[in-house]
Amino acid sequence: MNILGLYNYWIVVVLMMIGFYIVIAHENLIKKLVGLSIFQTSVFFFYISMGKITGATAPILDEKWQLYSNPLPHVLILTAIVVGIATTALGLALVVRIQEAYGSIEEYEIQAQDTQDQMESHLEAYGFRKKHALSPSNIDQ
Amino acid sequence: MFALTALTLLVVMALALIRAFLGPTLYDRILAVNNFGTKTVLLIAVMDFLSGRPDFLDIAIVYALINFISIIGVLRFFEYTEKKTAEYQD
Amino acid sequence: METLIDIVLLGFLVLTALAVAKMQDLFAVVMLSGIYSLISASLFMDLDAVDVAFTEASVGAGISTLLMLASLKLVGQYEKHSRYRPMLALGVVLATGTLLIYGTLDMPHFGSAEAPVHQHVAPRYLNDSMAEIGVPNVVTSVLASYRGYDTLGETLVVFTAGIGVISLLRVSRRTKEEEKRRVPADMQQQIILRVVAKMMLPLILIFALYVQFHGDYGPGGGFQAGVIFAAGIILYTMLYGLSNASRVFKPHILELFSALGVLLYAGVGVLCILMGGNFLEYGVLEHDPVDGQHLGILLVELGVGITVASVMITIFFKFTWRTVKHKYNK
Amino acid sequence: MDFLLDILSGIFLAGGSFFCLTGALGLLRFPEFFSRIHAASLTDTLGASLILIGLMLQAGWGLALPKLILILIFSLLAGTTASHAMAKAALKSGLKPIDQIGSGEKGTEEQKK
Repeated sequence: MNILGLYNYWIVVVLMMIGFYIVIAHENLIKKLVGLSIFQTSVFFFYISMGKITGATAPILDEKWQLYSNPLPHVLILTAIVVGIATTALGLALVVRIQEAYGSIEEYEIQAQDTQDQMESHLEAYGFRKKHALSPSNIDQ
Repeated sequence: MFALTALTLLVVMALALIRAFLGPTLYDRILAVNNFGTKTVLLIAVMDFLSGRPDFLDIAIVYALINFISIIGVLRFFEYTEKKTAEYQD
Repeated sequence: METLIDIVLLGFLVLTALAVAKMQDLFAVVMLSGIYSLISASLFMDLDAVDVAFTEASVGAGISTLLMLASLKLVGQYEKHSRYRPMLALGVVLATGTLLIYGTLDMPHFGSAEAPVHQHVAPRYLNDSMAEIGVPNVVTSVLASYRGYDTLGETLVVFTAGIGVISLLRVSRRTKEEEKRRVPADMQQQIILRVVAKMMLPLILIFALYVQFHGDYGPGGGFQAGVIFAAGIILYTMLYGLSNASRVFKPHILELFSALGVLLYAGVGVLCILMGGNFLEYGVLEHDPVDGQHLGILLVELGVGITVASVMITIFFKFTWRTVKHKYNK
Repeated sequence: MDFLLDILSGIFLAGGSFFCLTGALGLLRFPEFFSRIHAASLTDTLGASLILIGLMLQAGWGLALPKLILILIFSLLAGTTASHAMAKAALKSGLKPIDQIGSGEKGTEEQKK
């Protein structure tokens, strides 16, 4: 019992790591955002778990109850959730724009296009004007 | 009594969750999500009574609403990716 | 029983997260993330955080899922078969996870009343807020009064995110007018759905107002009410088309209102200064400080509600405009 | 009187749990979408109503009672409508119910496309 008392935090850490894995291992930007929100939710659980007292009730005062859970984490997380959706919306808007600009939301494809653009501009700076020499079909081969 | 109901609901939620994982079509998943959502509403309501503070039923109402809205959202955004819109104009 | 529900729900969460990591169909991923939010909201409920459960249910399961679905329509449904090397990522994740679990070993046990967190500010909130603020919901009194600055900041963040989305997904006015005439109402063949939704819409909006003004006594408040109101309007938009919805909620008026909410919040603060108190010290608003606190909280929450509702509706409108545009460009 | 109410609400709760469970079993075990939606949504409506009525009997004359009634109305309206909409959308998108017993394989083959 001594060490099992921490089980809640451990599962929260597992959740956080799953979210972390999705963010770093997957290439798709939408998937990354979902992973980010899993990560975010696990942080919320961590805070709320800390505020919980066994046998207590929700911090809405009532004569019948004496012991209440800690209201401070609730306040912090409540606002964090709303800010979280605001940032997610911003992230989604960015993803939509990236899709329109690059035609893809896979990270490696975006990076490949960026490198290509960079190389072209470098070549141009050194006096090469042959843009078509580095068309995508040539790169793939 | 409430505890037993809550347990049954947890089992039901587990079954719906398995269906949501298995699929196979997207509509099966939507159905599972809907079923899961309604069971969550009931679980919240039962949990309120279990903890002896039935004044928090507002949350169950919000669940019922949001579940409905998100199911409609899935139907709306999924249906129209698959089909030409012209078919549906009356 | 509480512990059992807690463990089972956490198990559900882990399974859902693993399924999210594995699936390639992004529609399924988004739907599972909706389930994830539902489970996590039940878990918040189980951990006594009713206000948080309220917010997570309306925000995470509702608006967030809808926005993701709308953007999926723009970016495509399937994740391409990725060619990453998962072993490196797995190694990093395992190392970090082990370190974090090692870190938790020093923490006080879950649910213990002697934990340091419960010793410092919380007892004061719980013991004195009834006398100082006169609001039974301690979360509301901390949110709107004790930590009013913080909440003002959060409202500003929501407002800023709204501006960000507006500027990222801007549609020029001329094409908007052009498309207005051509957009057919969505889901026209779902007649039963449309009729039932029409019946439910007033109930949803009234319920949002109830949540807004009952937030002092039960779970609820400006954030939740704003999101529920927005969800009601989004329901209408999905079933009756954007043209109809934006005839009621004109985009420029929505933008005005999202600023108005922040202005109301900050204006109450300035009013407090003018009446001889500090910024956001509501006690000076009325003769009796407790009444003043009550009035201040009511106004501030109203400001939050207005901003959140109009920002959420605006964001959804912007995404839907993009999908409409996308459809016609194809 | 209280004893009687307890017994009554116990019966309602047990009945509701039973229907929810059978519905979920059907959801999991049936071969394709339309039989699943049939199993899930019908029992869902009945099970949810029974559980909510069981809770109402325990609620007493407080604010909880009208809220439970509101939940009941919502779940009756929303559950049935959502099921109808799902089935209709599935049918329109080309998912076909199995027309005969025994041709179950055909139905599942079609779904996988």
